[in-house]
Amino acid sequence: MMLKILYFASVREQLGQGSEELPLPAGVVDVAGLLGFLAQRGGAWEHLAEIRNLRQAVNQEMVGRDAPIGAGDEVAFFPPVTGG
Amino acid sequence: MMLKILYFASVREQLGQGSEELPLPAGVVDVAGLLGFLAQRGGAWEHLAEIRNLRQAVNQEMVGRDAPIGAGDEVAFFPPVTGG
Amino acid sequence: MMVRVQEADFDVGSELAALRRDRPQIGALVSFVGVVRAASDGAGVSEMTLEHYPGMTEKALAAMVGEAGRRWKLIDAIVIHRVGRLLPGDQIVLVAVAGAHRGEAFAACEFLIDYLKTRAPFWKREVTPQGARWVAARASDDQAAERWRD
Amino acid sequence: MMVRVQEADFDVGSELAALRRDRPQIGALVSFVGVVRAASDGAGVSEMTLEHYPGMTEKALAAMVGEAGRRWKLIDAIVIHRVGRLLPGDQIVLVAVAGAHRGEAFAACEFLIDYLKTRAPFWKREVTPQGARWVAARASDDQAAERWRD
Repeated sequence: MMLKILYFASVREQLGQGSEELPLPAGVVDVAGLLGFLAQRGGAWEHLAEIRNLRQAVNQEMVGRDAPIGAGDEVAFFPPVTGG
Repeated sequence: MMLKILYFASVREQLGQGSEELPLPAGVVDVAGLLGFLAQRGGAWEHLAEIRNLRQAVNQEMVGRDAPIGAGDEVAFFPPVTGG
Repeated sequence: MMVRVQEADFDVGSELAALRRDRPQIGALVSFVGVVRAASDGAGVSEMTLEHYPGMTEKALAAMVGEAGRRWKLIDAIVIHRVGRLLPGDQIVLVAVAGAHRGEAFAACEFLIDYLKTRAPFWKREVTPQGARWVAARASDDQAAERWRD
Repeated sequence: MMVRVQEADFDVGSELAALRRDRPQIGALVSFVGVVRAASDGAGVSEMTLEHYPGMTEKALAAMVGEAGRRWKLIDAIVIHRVGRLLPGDQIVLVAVAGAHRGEAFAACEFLIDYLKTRAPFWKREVTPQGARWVAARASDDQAAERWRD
Protein backbone atom coordinates (compact mmCIF):
# COMPACT_ATOMS: atom_id res chain seq x y z
CA MET A 1 0.00 0.00 0.00
CA MET A 2 1.70 3.15 -1.26
CA LEU A 3 1.03 6.71 -0.19
CA LYS A 4 -0.04 8.86 -3.16
CA ILE A 5 0.80 12.57 -3.03
CA LEU A 6 -0.58 15.16 -5.47
CA TYR A 7 0.52 18.78 -6.00
CA PHE A 8 -1.62 21.34 -7.79
CA ALA A 9 -1.34 24.78 -9.39
CA SER A 10 1.39 27.08 -8.01
CA VAL A 11 2.48 24.40 -5.53
CA ARG A 12 2.99 21.94 -8.40
CA GLU A 13 5.00 24.56 -10.30
CA GLN A 14 7.19 25.42 -7.33
CA LEU A 15 8.02 21.76 -6.73
CA GLY A 16 8.29 20.93 -10.44
CA GLN A 17 6.22 17.83 -9.77
CA GLY A 18 2.52 16.90 -10.07
CA SER A 19 2.39 13.64 -8.15
CA GLU A 20 4.37 10.83 -6.65
CA GLU A 21 3.88 7.51 -4.89
CA LEU A 22 6.00 6.32 -2.03
CA PRO A 23 5.82 3.93 0.91
CA LEU A 24 4.47 5.62 4.04
CA PRO A 25 7.66 7.09 5.58
CA ALA A 26 8.60 5.67 8.97
CA GLY A 27 7.18 7.73 11.84
CA VAL A 28 4.76 9.75 9.67
CA VAL A 29 1.24 9.64 11.17
CA ASP A 30 -0.30 12.93 10.04
CA VAL A 31 -0.09 15.69 7.41
CA ALA A 32 2.35 17.72 9.51
CA GLY A 33 4.64 14.68 9.75
CA LEU A 34 4.52 14.20 5.98
CA LEU A 35 5.43 17.86 5.42
CA GLY A 36 8.39 17.37 7.78
CA PHE A 37 9.51 14.31 5.85
CA LEU A 38 9.25 16.14 2.49
CA ALA A 39 11.19 19.15 3.84
CA GLN A 40 14.22 16.88 4.32
CA ARG A 41 14.58 16.77 0.54
CA GLY A 42 15.86 20.37 0.65
CA GLY A 43 15.38 23.02 -2.04
CA ALA A 44 11.77 23.90 -2.81
CA TRP A 45 10.60 21.03 -0.60
CA GLU A 46 12.01 22.76 2.45
CA HIS A 47 9.60 25.67 1.86
CA LEU A 48 6.47 23.64 1.09
CA ALA A 49 5.10 23.79 4.64
CA GLU A 50 5.70 27.55 4.76
CA ILE A 51 3.69 28.40 1.64
CA ARG A 52 1.18 31.00 2.75
CA ASN A 53 -2.33 29.54 3.01
CA LEU A 54 -1.17 26.09 1.86
CA ARG A 55 -4.20 23.79 1.76
CA GLN A 56 -4.20 20.03 2.09
CA ALA A 57 -6.64 17.23 1.40
CA VAL A 58 -6.54 13.61 2.57
CA ASN A 59 -8.53 11.19 0.46
CA GLN A 60 -10.11 14.16 -1.33
CA GLU A 61 -11.40 15.91 1.77
CA MET A 62 -9.93 19.26 2.86
CA VAL A 63 -8.28 18.79 6.26
CA GLY A 64 -6.00 20.49 8.76
CA ARG A 65 -2.35 19.53 9.28
CA ASP A 66 -3.28 17.37 12.25
CA ALA A 67 -5.27 15.02 10.02
CA PRO A 68 -4.03 11.40 10.32
CA ILE A 69 -2.61 9.67 7.26
CA GLY A 70 -1.75 6.06 6.62
CA ALA A 71 -0.57 3.73 3.87
CA GLY A 72 -2.92 3.76 0.87
CA ASP A 73 -4.08 7.31 1.48
CA GLU A 74 -4.16 10.03 -1.18
CA VAL A 75 -2.75 13.32 0.10
CA ALA A 76 -2.82 16.57 -1.88
CA PHE A 77 -1.22 19.98 -1.38
CA PHE A 78 -2.47 23.10 -3.15
CA PRO A 79 -3.04 26.86 -2.81
CA PRO A 80 -6.44 28.38 -1.98
CA VAL A 81 -8.93 27.59 -4.73
CA THR A 82 -9.91 30.18 -7.35
CA GLY A 83 -12.55 28.57 -9.56
CA GLY A 84 -15.99 29.80 -10.44
CA MET B 1 -59.97 67.35 -22.93
CA MET B 2 -61.64 64.19 -21.67
CA LEU B 3 -60.83 62.17 -18.61
CA LYS B 4 -59.89 58.61 -19.50
CA ILE B 5 -60.64 55.89 -16.94
CA LEU B 6 -59.36 52.31 -17.18
CA TYR B 7 -60.42 49.26 -15.14
CA PHE B 8 -58.33 46.09 -14.95
CA ALA B 9 -58.62 42.45 -13.91
CA SER B 10 -61.21 41.68 -11.19
CA VAL B 11 -62.21 45.35 -11.00
CA ARG B 12 -62.94 45.35 -14.73
CA GLU B 13 -65.00 42.17 -14.32
CA GLN B 14 -66.99 43.51 -11.38
CA LEU B 15 -67.85 46.70 -13.27
CA GLY B 16 -68.39 44.93 -16.59
CA GLN B 17 -66.36 47.66 -18.25
CA GLY B 18 -62.71 48.07 -19.30
CA SER B 19 -62.53 51.77 -20.02
CA GLU B 20 -64.50 54.94 -20.58
CA GLU B 21 -63.95 58.58 -21.44
CA LEU B 22 -65.92 61.42 -19.92
CA PRO B 23 -65.62 65.14 -19.26
CA LEU B 24 -64.05 65.88 -15.89
CA PRO B 25 -67.07 65.85 -13.55
CA ALA B 26 -67.79 69.15 -11.86
CA GLY B 27 -66.13 69.41 -8.45
CA VAL B 28 -63.82 66.42 -8.92
CA VAL B 29 -60.22 67.39 -8.09
CA ASP B 30 -58.67 64.13 -6.89
CA VAL B 31 -59.00 60.33 -7.05
CA ALA B 32 -61.26 60.23 -4.00
CA GLY B 33 -63.58 62.74 -5.66
CA LEU B 34 -63.72 60.66 -8.83
CA LEU B 35 -64.59 57.54 -6.79
CA GLY B 36 -67.38 59.51 -5.15
CA PHE B 37 -68.71 60.59 -8.53
CA LEU B 38 -68.62 57.03 -9.89
CA ALA B 39 -70.42 55.68 -6.78
CA GLN B 40 -73.47 57.78 -7.69
CA ARG B 41 -74.05 55.39 -10.61
CA GLY B 42 -75.22 52.80 -8.10
CA GLY B 43 -74.86 49.02 -8.44
CA ALA B 44 -71.28 47.73 -8.68
CA TRP B 45 -70.06 51.33 -8.94
CA GLU B 46 -71.21 52.03 -5.43
CA HIS B 47 -68.78 49.40 -4.13
CA LEU B 48 -65.76 50.35 -6.23
CA ALA B 49 -64.15 52.51 -3.55
CA GLU B 50 -64.66 49.77 -0.97
CA ILE B 51 -62.85 47.02 -2.88
CA ARG B 52 -60.20 45.71 -0.51
CA ASN B 53 -56.74 46.92 -1.50
CA LEU B 54 -58.03 48.80 -4.54
CA ARG B 55 -55.09 50.41 -6.30
CA GLN B 56 -55.15 53.47 -8.50
CA ALA B 57 -52.81 55.09 -11.02
CA VAL B 58 -52.92 58.58 -12.49
CA ASN B 59 -51.13 58.98 -15.81
CA GLN B 60 -49.62 55.53 -15.32
CA GLU B 61 -48.07 56.20 -11.92
CA MET B 62 -49.39 54.43 -8.81
CA VAL B 63 -50.84 57.02 -6.45
CA GLY B 64 -52.89 57.43 -3.30
CA ARG B 65 -56.50 58.60 -3.29
CA ASP B 66 -55.42 62.14 -2.51
CA ALA B 67 -53.66 62.42 -5.88
CA PRO B 68 -54.96 65.37 -7.94
CA ILE B 69 -56.64 64.72 -11.28
CA GLY B 70 -57.63 67.05 -14.06
CA ALA B 71 -59.04 67.05 -17.59
CA GLY B 72 -56.89 65.00 -19.98
CA ASP B 73 -55.60 62.69 -17.28
CA GLU B 74 -55.63 58.92 -17.52
CA VAL B 75 -56.86 57.28 -14.31
CA ALA B 76 -56.85 53.53 -13.69
CA PHE B 77 -58.36 51.31 -10.98
CA PHE B 78 -57.15 47.77 -10.37
CA PRO B 79 -56.47 45.15 -7.68
CA PRO B 80 -52.98 44.45 -6.27
CA VAL B 81 -50.70 43.18 -9.02
CA THR B 82 -49.85 39.49 -9.36
CA GLY B 83 -47.38 39.19 -12.24
CA GLY B 84 -43.94 37.58 -12.32
CA MET C 1 -31.24 48.04 -20.42
CA MET C 2 -34.19 46.46 -22.18
CA VAL C 3 -37.81 45.77 -21.20
CA ARG C 4 -40.30 43.80 -23.27
CA VAL C 5 -43.94 42.77 -22.76
CA GLN C 6 -45.05 40.19 -25.29
CA GLU C 7 -47.39 37.27 -25.96
CA ALA C 8 -44.67 35.21 -27.63
CA ASP C 9 -42.40 32.88 -25.70
CA PHE C 10 -38.73 33.83 -25.27
CA ASP C 11 -35.55 31.80 -25.61
CA VAL C 12 -33.46 32.16 -22.47
CA GLY C 13 -30.24 31.03 -24.15
CA SER C 14 -30.56 33.59 -26.96
CA GLU C 15 -31.50 36.40 -24.59
CA LEU C 16 -28.53 35.73 -22.31
CA ALA C 17 -26.19 35.43 -25.30
CA ALA C 18 -27.44 38.80 -26.62
CA LEU C 19 -26.93 40.36 -23.19
CA ARG C 20 -23.32 39.16 -23.08
CA ARG C 21 -22.36 39.90 -26.68
CA ASP C 22 -19.44 42.35 -27.10
CA ARG C 23 -19.32 43.11 -23.38
CA PRO C 24 -15.82 41.89 -22.38
CA GLN C 25 -16.16 43.40 -18.90
CA ILE C 26 -19.00 41.00 -17.91
CA GLY C 27 -17.94 38.43 -15.35
CA ALA C 28 -21.29 37.40 -13.89
CA LEU C 29 -24.72 36.81 -15.34
CA VAL C 30 -27.64 36.07 -12.99
CA SER C 31 -31.04 35.20 -14.34
CA PHE C 32 -34.49 34.36 -13.03
CA VAL C 33 -37.14 32.53 -15.04
CA GLY C 34 -40.68 32.30 -13.68
CA VAL C 35 -42.71 29.33 -14.87
CA VAL C 36 -46.46 28.52 -14.70
CA ARG C 37 -46.86 25.84 -12.04
CA ALA C 38 -49.34 23.02 -12.52
CA ALA C 39 -50.71 23.65 -9.03
CA SER C 40 -51.33 26.82 -7.04
CA ASP C 41 -52.62 27.13 -3.49
CA GLY C 42 -53.57 23.46 -3.48
CA ALA C 43 -55.59 23.44 -6.70
CA GLY C 44 -54.59 22.10 -10.10
CA VAL C 45 -54.08 24.79 -12.73
CA SER C 46 -54.94 23.90 -16.31
CA GLU C 47 -54.24 27.32 -17.82
CA MET C 48 -53.61 30.94 -16.94
CA THR C 49 -54.27 34.30 -18.54
CA LEU C 50 -52.04 37.26 -17.87
CA GLU C 51 -53.59 40.71 -18.22
CA HIS C 52 -51.56 43.92 -18.12
CA TYR C 53 -51.89 47.69 -18.37
CA PRO C 54 -50.33 48.57 -21.75
CA GLY C 55 -48.09 51.58 -21.45
CA MET C 56 -47.91 51.69 -17.67
CA THR C 57 -46.44 48.20 -17.51
CA GLU C 58 -43.52 49.09 -19.76
CA LYS C 59 -42.95 52.35 -17.86
CA ALA C 60 -43.02 50.57 -14.50
CA LEU C 61 -40.56 47.93 -15.66
CA ALA C 62 -38.21 50.51 -17.16
CA ALA C 63 -38.32 52.51 -13.92
CA MET C 64 -37.39 49.40 -11.91
CA VAL C 65 -34.48 48.60 -14.20
CA GLY C 66 -33.32 52.22 -13.90
CA GLU C 67 -33.56 52.03 -10.12
CA ALA C 68 -31.50 48.80 -10.11
CA GLY C 69 -28.88 50.55 -12.23
CA ARG C 70 -28.66 53.34 -9.68
CA ARG C 71 -28.42 50.97 -6.72
CA TRP C 72 -25.83 48.58 -8.15
CA LYS C 73 -22.97 48.76 -10.61
CA LEU C 74 -24.53 46.82 -13.47
CA ILE C 75 -23.37 46.35 -17.03
CA ASP C 76 -26.81 45.55 -18.42
CA ALA C 77 -30.18 44.08 -17.50
CA ILE C 78 -33.24 42.80 -19.32
CA VAL C 79 -36.79 42.05 -18.27
CA ILE C 80 -39.16 40.14 -20.56
CA HIS C 81 -42.71 39.41 -19.36
CA ARG C 82 -45.34 37.48 -21.25
CA VAL C 83 -49.06 38.27 -21.37
CA GLY C 84 -52.06 36.37 -22.71
CA ARG C 85 -52.86 32.69 -22.33
CA LEU C 86 -50.23 30.42 -20.77
CA LEU C 87 -50.16 26.74 -19.87
CA PRO C 88 -48.43 24.92 -16.99
CA GLY C 89 -44.71 24.69 -17.74
CA ASP C 90 -44.79 27.85 -19.87
CA GLN C 91 -42.28 30.58 -19.16
CA ILE C 92 -43.81 33.77 -17.72
CA VAL C 93 -40.92 36.11 -17.07
CA LEU C 94 -37.18 36.46 -17.55
CA VAL C 95 -35.07 38.83 -15.48
CA ALA C 96 -31.37 38.78 -16.36
CA VAL C 97 -28.62 40.99 -14.94
CA ALA C 98 -25.01 41.22 -16.12
CA GLY C 99 -22.27 42.66 -13.93
CA ALA C 100 -18.54 42.55 -13.46
CA HIS C 101 -19.01 40.60 -10.20
CA ARG C 102 -21.65 38.25 -8.91
CA GLY C 103 -22.74 39.98 -5.71
CA GLU C 104 -24.30 42.97 -7.41
CA ALA C 105 -25.82 40.82 -10.19
CA PHE C 106 -27.55 38.54 -7.66
CA ALA C 107 -28.86 41.46 -5.62
CA ALA C 108 -30.14 43.39 -8.65
CA CYS C 109 -31.84 40.33 -10.16
CA GLU C 110 -33.68 39.50 -6.94
CA PHE C 111 -34.59 43.17 -6.43
CA LEU C 112 -36.05 43.35 -9.94
CA ILE C 113 -38.27 40.30 -9.60
CA ASP C 114 -39.36 41.33 -6.09
CA TYR C 115 -40.30 44.79 -7.35
CA LEU C 116 -41.96 43.42 -10.48
CA LYS C 117 -44.14 41.14 -8.35
CA THR C 118 -45.48 44.03 -6.30
CA ARG C 119 -45.32 47.07 -8.60
CA ALA C 120 -45.71 46.12 -12.26
CA PRO C 121 -49.34 46.08 -13.42
CA PHE C 122 -49.86 42.44 -14.38
CA TRP C 123 -52.74 40.25 -13.18
CA LYS C 124 -52.98 36.48 -13.32
CA ARG C 125 -56.24 34.64 -13.79
CA GLU C 126 -55.97 30.89 -13.48
CA VAL C 127 -58.32 28.08 -14.44
CA THR C 128 -58.72 25.30 -11.86
CA PRO C 129 -61.18 22.38 -11.62
CA GLN C 130 -63.30 24.71 -9.42
CA GLY C 131 -63.43 27.33 -12.17
CA ALA C 132 -61.49 30.46 -13.08
CA ARG C 133 -60.14 32.78 -10.38
CA TRP C 134 -58.00 35.86 -10.13
CA VAL C 135 -54.78 35.05 -8.29
CA ALA C 136 -54.60 36.84 -4.94
CA ALA C 137 -51.58 38.98 -4.14
CA ARG C 138 -49.27 37.33 -1.60
CA ALA C 139 -48.15 38.91 1.65
CA SER C 140 -44.82 37.11 1.15
CA ASP C 141 -44.28 39.11 -2.05
CA ASP C 142 -44.94 42.37 -0.22
CA GLN C 143 -42.45 41.33 2.46
CA ALA C 144 -39.85 40.42 -0.18
CA ALA C 145 -40.20 43.83 -1.84
CA GLU C 146 -40.14 45.59 1.54
CA ARG C 147 -36.57 44.32 2.13
CA TRP C 148 -35.31 46.65 -0.60
CA ARG C 149 -36.70 49.85 0.90
CA ASP C 150 -33.99 52.50 1.30
CA MET D 1 -28.98 16.94 -8.91
CA MET D 2 -26.15 16.89 -11.45
CA VAL D 3 -22.51 17.95 -11.39
CA ARG D 4 -20.19 18.05 -14.41
CA VAL D 5 -16.56 19.07 -14.93
CA GLN D 6 -15.68 19.35 -18.60
CA GLU D 7 -13.44 21.05 -21.16
CA ALA D 8 -16.31 21.60 -23.58
CA ASP D 9 -18.52 24.67 -23.50
CA PHE D 10 -22.13 24.32 -22.33
CA ASP D 11 -25.36 25.73 -23.71
CA VAL D 12 -27.25 27.55 -20.96
CA GLY D 13 -30.59 27.38 -22.77
CA SER D 14 -30.39 23.60 -23.23
CA GLU D 15 -29.24 22.99 -19.68
CA LEU D 16 -32.08 25.07 -18.21
CA ALA D 17 -34.58 23.39 -20.52
CA ALA D 18 -33.36 19.96 -19.40
CA LEU D 19 -33.61 21.01 -15.75
CA ARG D 20 -37.24 22.09 -16.23
CA ARG D 21 -38.39 19.21 -18.40
CA ASP D 22 -41.27 17.17 -16.94
CA ARG D 23 -41.15 19.02 -13.63
CA PRO D 24 -44.61 20.67 -13.44
CA GLN D 25 -44.00 21.78 -9.85
CA ILE D 26 -41.17 24.16 -10.85
CA GLY D 27 -42.14 27.82 -10.52
CA ALA D 28 -38.72 29.47 -10.31
CA LEU D 29 -35.40 28.89 -12.00
CA VAL D 30 -32.37 30.90 -10.90
CA SER D 31 -29.07 30.60 -12.70
CA PHE D 32 -25.58 32.01 -12.47
CA VAL D 33 -23.10 32.02 -15.36
CA GLY D 34 -19.47 33.00 -14.70
CA VAL D 35 -17.60 34.42 -17.68
CA VAL D 36 -13.88 35.07 -18.32
CA ARG D 37 -13.35 38.82 -18.09
CA ALA D 38 -10.98 40.59 -20.46
CA ALA D 39 -9.39 42.37 -17.52
CA SER D 40 -8.57 41.27 -13.98
CA ASP D 41 -7.03 43.34 -11.18
CA GLY D 42 -6.19 46.10 -13.61
CA ALA D 43 -4.37 43.94 -16.18
CA GLY D 44 -5.61 42.76 -19.56
CA VAL D 45 -6.22 39.01 -19.73
CA SER D 46 -5.62 37.32 -23.09
CA GLU D 47 -6.33 33.77 -21.95
CA MET D 48 -6.83 31.62 -18.88
CA THR D 49 -6.19 28.01 -17.94
CA LEU D 50 -8.32 26.25 -15.34
CA GLU D 51 -6.70 23.38 -13.46
CA HIS D 52 -8.63 21.07 -11.16
CA TYR D 53 -8.22 18.04 -8.90
CA PRO D 54 -9.99 15.22 -10.77
CA GLY D 55 -12.11 13.17 -8.43
CA MET D 56 -12.05 15.56 -5.50
CA THR D 57 -13.60 18.35 -7.58
CA GLU D 58 -16.63 16.26 -8.50
CA LYS D 59 -17.00 15.05 -4.90
CA ALA D 60 -16.76 18.60 -3.53
CA LEU D 61 -19.35 19.91 -5.99
CA ALA D 62 -21.73 17.01 -5.28
CA ALA D 63 -21.35 17.62 -1.54
CA MET D 64 -22.24 21.31 -1.99
CA VAL D 65 -25.30 20.49 -4.05
CA GLY D 66 -26.36 17.96 -1.40
CA GLU D 67 -25.89 20.57 1.31
CA ALA D 68 -28.01 23.08 -0.66
CA GLY D 69 -30.71 20.42 -0.95
CA ARG D 70 -30.71 19.98 2.83
CA ARG D 71 -30.83 23.72 3.53
CA TRP D 72 -33.55 24.66 1.03
CA LYS D 73 -36.56 22.97 -0.52
CA LEU D 74 -35.24 22.53 -4.04
CA ILE D 75 -36.63 20.58 -6.96
CA ASP D 76 -33.30 20.20 -8.76
CA ALA D 77 -29.93 21.83 -9.22
CA ILE D 78 -27.02 21.55 -11.63
CA VAL D 79 -23.42 22.71 -11.55
CA ILE D 80 -21.25 22.62 -14.69
CA HIS D 81 -17.66 23.88 -14.48
CA ARG D 82 -15.19 24.03 -17.33
CA VAL D 83 -11.46 23.26 -17.14
CA GLY D 84 -8.60 23.76 -19.58
CA ARG D 85 -7.86 26.78 -21.76
CA LEU D 86 -10.45 29.59 -21.90
CA LEU D 87 -10.55 32.96 -23.64
CA PRO D 88 -12.16 36.26 -22.55
CA GLY D 89 -15.91 36.03 -22.99
CA ASP D 90 -15.88 32.23 -22.56
CA GLN D 91 -18.28 30.70 -20.08
CA ILE D 92 -16.59 29.18 -17.00
CA VAL D 93 -19.37 27.90 -14.79
CA LEU D 94 -23.12 27.41 -14.68
CA VAL D 95 -25.06 27.02 -11.44
CA ALA D 96 -28.80 26.56 -11.90
CA VAL D 97 -31.40 25.89 -9.23
CA ALA D 98 -35.06 25.02 -9.73
CA GLY D 99 -37.61 25.42 -6.98
CA ALA D 100 -41.31 25.92 -6.45
CA HIS D 101 -40.69 29.51 -5.30
CA ARG D 102 -38.03 32.08 -6.03
CA GLY D 103 -36.69 32.85 -2.55
CA GLU D 104 -35.19 29.42 -1.98
CA ALA D 105 -33.90 29.19 -5.56
CA PHE D 106 -32.05 32.52 -5.27
CA ALA D 107 -30.55 31.61 -1.90
CA ALA D 108 -29.42 28.15 -3.00
CA CYS D 109 -27.89 29.44 -6.25
CA GLU D 110 -25.88 32.12 -4.49
CA PHE D 111 -24.85 29.66 -1.75
CA LEU D 112 -23.60 27.21 -4.38
CA ILE D 113 -21.44 29.69 -6.26
CA ASP D 114 -20.10 31.15 -3.01
CA TYR D 115 -19.17 27.69 -1.76
CA LEU D 116 -17.74 26.66 -5.12
CA LYS D 117 -15.48 29.71 -5.15
CA THR D 118 -13.93 28.84 -1.78
CA ARG D 119 -14.19 25.05 -1.52
CA ALA D 120 -14.06 23.37 -4.93
CA PRO D 121 -10.50 22.55 -6.07
CA PHE D 122 -10.13 24.66 -9.21
CA TRP D 123 -7.25 27.04 -9.89
CA LYS D 124 -7.10 29.80 -12.49
CA ARG D 125 -3.91 30.81 -14.26
CA GLU D 126 -4.25 33.86 -16.46
CA VAL D 127 -2.02 35.30 -19.16
CA THR D 128 -1.53 39.08 -19.06
CA PRO D 129 0.87 41.40 -20.93
CA GLN D 130 3.17 41.01 -17.91
CA GLY D 131 3.21 37.23 -18.26
CA ALA D 132 1.27 34.31 -16.79
CA ARG D 133 0.16 34.36 -13.15
CA TRP D 134 -1.90 32.25 -10.81
CA VAL D 135 -5.00 34.12 -9.75
CA ALA D 136 -4.93 34.97 -6.03
CA ALA D 137 -7.84 33.94 -3.82
CA ARG D 138 -10.03 36.90 -2.85
CA ALA D 139 -10.90 37.85 0.72
CA SER D 140 -14.31 38.97 -0.62
CA ASP D 141 -14.99 35.36 -1.71
CA ASP D 142 -14.14 34.07 1.77
CA GLN D 143 -16.49 36.66 3.26
CA ALA D 144 -19.25 35.69 0.84
CA ALA D 145 -18.93 32.01 1.80
CA GLU D 146 -18.76 32.89 5.49
CA ARG D 147 -22.30 34.32 5.35
CA TRP D 148 -23.67 30.81 4.87
CA ARG D 149 -22.14 29.34 8.02
CA ASP D 150 -24.72 27.70 10.22
